[in-house]
Amino acid sequence: MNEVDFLLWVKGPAFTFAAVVFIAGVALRLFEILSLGRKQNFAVPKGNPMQGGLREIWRRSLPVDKPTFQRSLFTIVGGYVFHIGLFVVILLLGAHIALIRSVIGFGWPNLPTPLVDAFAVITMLALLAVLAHRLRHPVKRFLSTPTDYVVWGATFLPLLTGYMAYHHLLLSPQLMLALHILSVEFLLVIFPFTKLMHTFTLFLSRWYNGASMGMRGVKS
Amino acid sequence: MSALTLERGINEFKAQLDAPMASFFSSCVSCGMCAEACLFYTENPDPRHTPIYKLEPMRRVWEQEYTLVGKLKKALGLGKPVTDAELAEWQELVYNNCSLCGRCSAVCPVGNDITYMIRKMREGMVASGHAPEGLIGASTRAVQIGSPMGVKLPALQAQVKHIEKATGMAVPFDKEGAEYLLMLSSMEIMNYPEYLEAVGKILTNAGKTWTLSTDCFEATNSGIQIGSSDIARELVSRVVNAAEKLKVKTVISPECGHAYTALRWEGPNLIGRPYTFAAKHIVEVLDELRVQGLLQTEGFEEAKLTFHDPCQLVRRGGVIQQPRNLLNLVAKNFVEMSDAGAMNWCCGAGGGVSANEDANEVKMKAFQRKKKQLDELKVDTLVTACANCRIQLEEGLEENEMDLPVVGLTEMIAEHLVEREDKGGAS
Amino acid sequence: MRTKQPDSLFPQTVGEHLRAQGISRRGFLKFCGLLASSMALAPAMVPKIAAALEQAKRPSVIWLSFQECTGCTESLTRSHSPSIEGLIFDAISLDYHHTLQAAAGYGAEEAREAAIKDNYGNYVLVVDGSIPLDNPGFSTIAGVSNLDMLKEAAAGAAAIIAVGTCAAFGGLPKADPNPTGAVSVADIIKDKPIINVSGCPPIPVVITGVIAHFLTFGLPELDSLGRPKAFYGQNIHDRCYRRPFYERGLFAETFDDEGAKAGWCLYKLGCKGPITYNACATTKWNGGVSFPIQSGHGCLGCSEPDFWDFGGFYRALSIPSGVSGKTVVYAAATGIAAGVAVGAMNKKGKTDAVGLHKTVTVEELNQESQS
Amino acid sequence: MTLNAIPVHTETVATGNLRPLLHEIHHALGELAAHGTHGMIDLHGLPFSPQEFTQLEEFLGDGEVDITLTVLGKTRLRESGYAGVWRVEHFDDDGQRIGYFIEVGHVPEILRSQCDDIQEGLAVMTTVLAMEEENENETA
Amino acid sequence: MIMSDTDFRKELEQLSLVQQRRVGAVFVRNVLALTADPAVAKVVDVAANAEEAGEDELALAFKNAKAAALESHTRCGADSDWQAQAGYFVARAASALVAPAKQAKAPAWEAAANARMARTCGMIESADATMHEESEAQYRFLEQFLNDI
Repeated sequence: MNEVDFLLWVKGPAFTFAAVVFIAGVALRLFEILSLGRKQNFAVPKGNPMQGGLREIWRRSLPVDKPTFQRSLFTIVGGYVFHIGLFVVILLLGAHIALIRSVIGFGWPNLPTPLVDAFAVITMLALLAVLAHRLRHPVKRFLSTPTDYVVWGATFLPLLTGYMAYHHLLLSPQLMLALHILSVEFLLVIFPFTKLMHTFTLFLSRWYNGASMGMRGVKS
Repeated sequence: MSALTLERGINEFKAQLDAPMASFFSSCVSCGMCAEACLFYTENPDPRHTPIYKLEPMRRVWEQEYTLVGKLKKALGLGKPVTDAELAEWQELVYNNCSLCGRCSAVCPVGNDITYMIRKMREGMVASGHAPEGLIGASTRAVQIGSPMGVKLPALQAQVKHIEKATGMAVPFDKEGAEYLLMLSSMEIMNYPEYLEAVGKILTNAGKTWTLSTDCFEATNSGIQIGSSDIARELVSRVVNAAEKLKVKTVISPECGHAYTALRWEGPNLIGRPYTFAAKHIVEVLDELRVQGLLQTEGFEEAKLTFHDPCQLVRRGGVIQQPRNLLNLVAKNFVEMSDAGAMNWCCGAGGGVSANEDANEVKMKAFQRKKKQLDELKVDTLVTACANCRIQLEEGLEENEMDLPVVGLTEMIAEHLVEREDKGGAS
Repeated sequence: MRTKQPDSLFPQTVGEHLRAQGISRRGFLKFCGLLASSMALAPAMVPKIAAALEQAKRPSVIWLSFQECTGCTESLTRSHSPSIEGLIFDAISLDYHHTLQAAAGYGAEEAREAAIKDNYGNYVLVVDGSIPLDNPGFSTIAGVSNLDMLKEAAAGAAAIIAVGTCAAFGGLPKADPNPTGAVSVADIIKDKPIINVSGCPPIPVVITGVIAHFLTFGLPELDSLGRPKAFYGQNIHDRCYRRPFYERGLFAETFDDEGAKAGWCLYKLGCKGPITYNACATTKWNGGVSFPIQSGHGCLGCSEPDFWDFGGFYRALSIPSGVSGKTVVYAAATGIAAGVAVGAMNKKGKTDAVGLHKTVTVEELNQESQS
Repeated sequence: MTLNAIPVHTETVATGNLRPLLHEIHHALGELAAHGTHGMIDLHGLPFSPQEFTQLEEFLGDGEVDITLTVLGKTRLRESGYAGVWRVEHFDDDGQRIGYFIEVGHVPEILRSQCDDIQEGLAVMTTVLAMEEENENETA
Repeated sequence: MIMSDTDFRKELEQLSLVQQRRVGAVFVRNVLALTADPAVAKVVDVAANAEEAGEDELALAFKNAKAAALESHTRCGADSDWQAQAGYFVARAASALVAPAKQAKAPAWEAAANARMARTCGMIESADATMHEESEAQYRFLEQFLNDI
C-alpha cells in the first residue's frame, strides 16, 4: 500500500466510517440523554424559564462574573483562545469549507490561509498551555481521567498534522494529508463517547440550568 | 421493617437520574472552576472537595446504567461497580462539605447545575443508609415531634404569651380565612423569639389579618436537608394541610433559607400538585407591604452595616432586590459585601451542615471566606434574613474574636416601625 | 527521425554528430545552455556540459511501447526540430521504436535483437506503457508478450528509463479496477537502475533532459519514487504562480466565475498541485509557453502514482470520496433508530427503579444509624 | 493564434521572486565590475507571474545593443539599460522562445567567435587562397 | 404600684443607663440559678455596680456574656435542651445589661424579657400560669429599686 493508496483509503472508506460513527453516535447520545426525561414542575414560576434558558446559553459563554474570572483566569483565557482557534481553523479554512460543502451542499466564505495558519499555531500553543496547567493544577490533575488526556491528544493531533501537511513538513504531502485526515477521523469516532460531546450537550445543560434560574427569577 | 441497603441506594440513584443530570455529566470537562467557586474547597483546598467530584459514585451509576458504552463496559466486566464503602467515604463530601449553596451551579461554564445533582444524590445516600447522625436526629424529631429541634406547641404558646404580655398585641392561633399564615423555624422560637414579635407587630400594624397554626408551626424541612423526598413530603404536607384548613391566601416562610426552598420550590412537586395558596418569604412580604405603603418606618440605623445574602434566597430563590429595598428604608450607611447578591458566599452552615455535628470543624473553616469579606468592609453591624446563617455568623464571629452584632432584617425593620392609625381589620 | 543507417558511418561522439548536422559551436553553446536550463542546472554548468557532450558516446537506445497511448512519444516528437528536444533525440542512436521506425515486421524485430546483441550491457532501454500480468495475451508485439519482451530487453540494458506514468507507476491501465493487472516496469525489473520519468505525458524537455543527464553525468539523483530530483523535486503548489491567491484565500468556485477569470487559485476546483511533484510550474509546456494551471485548469497530479483514482479531477483535495448528504441522512437515521432503542431501555430502567423505590421512614434511618 | 490573443486579465499578483532576482542581478553586476567575473542567470526555472515578467522588463529597460543571431533558430541579444547586463533569449525555428537568460558580462558568451571555429575558418581560408594562386600560375 | 408591662417599661425608660444596668442586674440575679455558667454571675456583678465599672471592664463583661450565650444556645436542627436553653436566655439577659452604650437600646427591659424567657424554659413543656410570676417579681424589684433611689 503506497502513500496514495493510503490517502485514498483514508479519504474514502475510513472517512465515511468515521462520519457515520460521529453522526449516528451523536444522535444516539442525545436520545440516551433526553430519554431519561424530567419531572413536571408544579411550583408557580417567578420568572420566565424560557428566557432564563436562552439567557444562560448565551451568558455562560461570557466571563460576566469578574471575581470568578479572576479566580480561574488561566482556565478561562486558555479555554477562550483554543476554542475560538478551533472554531476558526475548523470552519473558516477554504479546504475545510470545500469538504463541508461537499457533504451538506452549502458553504461560506473562507479566511486567508496564512491567517488560519496563524490561528492553528496559537491554538496549538494554547492547548499545550492548558495541558501543562491541567498537569500542574491540583484540582484538574485530580479530576482528570486517562480519557481526558486521550481527548486532548485527539484534539491536538489534527492541528499538528494539518499544520505540517500545509507546510510540507517532515513527510510527503500525500502522507501528511492522509495522517491529518486520519487524526480527524479518530477525533470523530471517539467524539460522541467522550467529553468532546460537551460541544452539543452544553447547550442542553445551560438550558436546563438557565430554565431553573429563570423559573426562580434569579438573574445572576 | 426493611433496612437501608446499598441496593436501595443504587436503585434510588437510578430513580433520581434524569435528562438534566445525564446532560450535566455529559457536559463536564473537568475544568475545575466549580472548585474555585466552592468555599469548602477555597477555604479547605482538598481536591476531593471539588463539587463535581462529590457526584462521582452517582456519575458511575449513570454511566453504567444509562449509557450504551457504560453498559458494554459493564457487560465486559470493565465497569467499576459502586460499593457501600465508597458511599460511606462519600458521605463526608456530600453532606459535611456541601451546603447546597449553588455557587458551583452559578459559575459552571458548561451550565451544569451541580447543586441540583447533589440534592438528588443525597436521596440515594439516605436510601443506602449513609446520612449523617445529626440530620437523622433532626429528621426524626421533625417527623415525630413536629420540629427538628423537638420544640413542642406549648413552648411556642409560652413564647406567644410573653409577646402578648410584653406588647399587648394579640397573637392569633388557627384564625380561619386570615390572609397570612405565619410559619416559624424552631431556631426563632428558641433562640430569637423577637422575630415572631417583630413580624406580628408589622403585619398587625399593616392592618393585615394573620395567624399561627396549632397543627403546624414549623416551616423548616429536615427532609430537604438530609435529602429524602419521602420525609420532606411528610413535613411539607403538614404545612399545606394547615394552610388549606385555615384557607389562608399566603403562607409566610420565616427568616430561614432552606425552609423557603422547601416550601416555595420543592413543596408543590413533593405533593405532586400546585398549592391553593401562595408561598412567600417574609422578606418578599415585607417588601410588598413597603410598596403598598403599609410599611412605614422612621429613624435610621446610624451603624455602618452590611447584608449577608442567604444562598437559598438569592441564588436559589431569586429574592435579591427586596432585602435591599427594606434595608434602605432604615439604614443610612448600608454597604454591600464583595460578591453581594446572586454570587454571595455561603455562611458555611447551610444545606444541613449546621445540623450535622461531623461538620463542626469544616463549617468553621468555611466561615473564613465570610470573615475575609467582612474584614474588607469593617462594618459595625451585620444584617441577614436567615436564622441559620445568623447562628453560624455569630459563632464564626465569636470564634474569630470579631465583635460584630448580627441582626435579623425583620427585627431591624420592626424597630423603626411607624404606628399607623387606620389599621383596617387589624386583630 | 532519420532512417536507420549503418553505425560505422556515424561519428562516435555526440559533439561530432551534432557538428555533422551542421551545427556551429555557437549553436552547440546555445544548445548546451538550453540543455542546462532544461536539466534545471545552473548556467555555470554549461561549459562542463559542453565538454561532457563532446566526449559522450552516442548511446544505442531501444524503445519499447507496451500498454500505452503513444502520448509520450507524441509529446516528445511534437516539437519541430531542431528544437532542443529534437537535437538531443537526434544525438542518440534510436535503434528500435516501433512507432517511429521505418522498418516493419521481421526487419523491425531483427533490428531490436541486433541492437541488443551489438550493444549488450551498454544500451539504454526506454519503456512507455504498463505491463499486463493477468493475461500475457492482453498485449503482445510480434507475438511476444510485453512481460517477456521487457525481461529480455532489460537483461542487457545499462539502465532503464520508464517514460510516462504508465511505465513508471502503472498509469491509466492500472486505474481501478485494473482489468489487465497492469504493473509498472519497476514492479518487474529489480536488478537494473530504473529512472521513472512520470507524467501523462511527461514534459518533453524532461524526457530529453534525463537522457542528456544520463549522457553527460550518468544516472541522475532520484526521489523515493525513482524520479530524477532535478525535475520532480519541486512541488507544483509551491512553485505555482497562483499560490499567492491560495495564501490570500481567494479561490475560483466555478470555471466561469469572477475568480476563475481573475486567475485565482483552483484548489476548490480539484487542483492536485499540493500533492504533485513535477516541473510543469517552472519548465512549463509547449516550449515554456504555459502549463495547465496557467491556462485555467487544475493540476491532475498526472506525475503521481494512481492519479486516476485521486477521487475525481474536479473534487477539492480535502473532499472525502465517500461521504455525501445521503450518507449523513442515513447515519443520522441509524443513530436515531439506535437512540430510540437505547432510550426505551433507559426509560424502562428508570421506571423500574422508581417502581422499586420503598418509602424511607425515620425508623429505618435510626435503625440504620444504630448499626 | 498565440496565448496573448486570448484575453486573460489576471489580477496583479506577486510570487515574491522578482525582488530576489533583481538583487541577484545587482550582485552579479558588482562581481563583473570588481573582478570581471562573467555571470548568467536562468529565468526559465523561476515561477513568475506575467506581471512580474513585465515588471522585470521595465526594471531592466533598453540599452544600445540589440543583435539577433541565427543559430538553431533565432537568438536575440539585448543590452539592458544597465551596461553589462544582457538579455539573452533563445527561440526555436517557429519563433517560440525556448530559453531566457540574464547574462552579465562585457559581451554575451554566444556572441564571441568561438576559437575552434576561428581555427577551422583559418584553415579553410588558407586552402582557398592557395587554390586561387595555383589557378593564376596556370593561366600565366 | 406597677401592674402591667406598659407601666413597667415606662418606669424603666425614665432611668439612666447606669440605673437601668443596676436594676437589670437585680432581674437577672433572680434567675441566675438557671445557668450553669459562672461567667454570667461575674457579668451581672459588673452591671450591678455599673457606676464604678470602667469602659474596658464593661467591654470585657459584654464579650464574656456573649460567649456564654453562644455556648448555651441550641444550634439549628439540634435536639432542644430547655435547661441549657434557660442558661442561654440568662446569658442574653446579662449581655443586654453590659452592651456598649450605642448598642444598648433598653438594657433593663431586654434583661427583664430574657430573664422571663429563661424562667419559662424550666416549665416550657407545660405552659401554665406560673410563667407570669417572674414578671410580677420583676415589678416588685423595680418598685423596690425606685424607692431606694
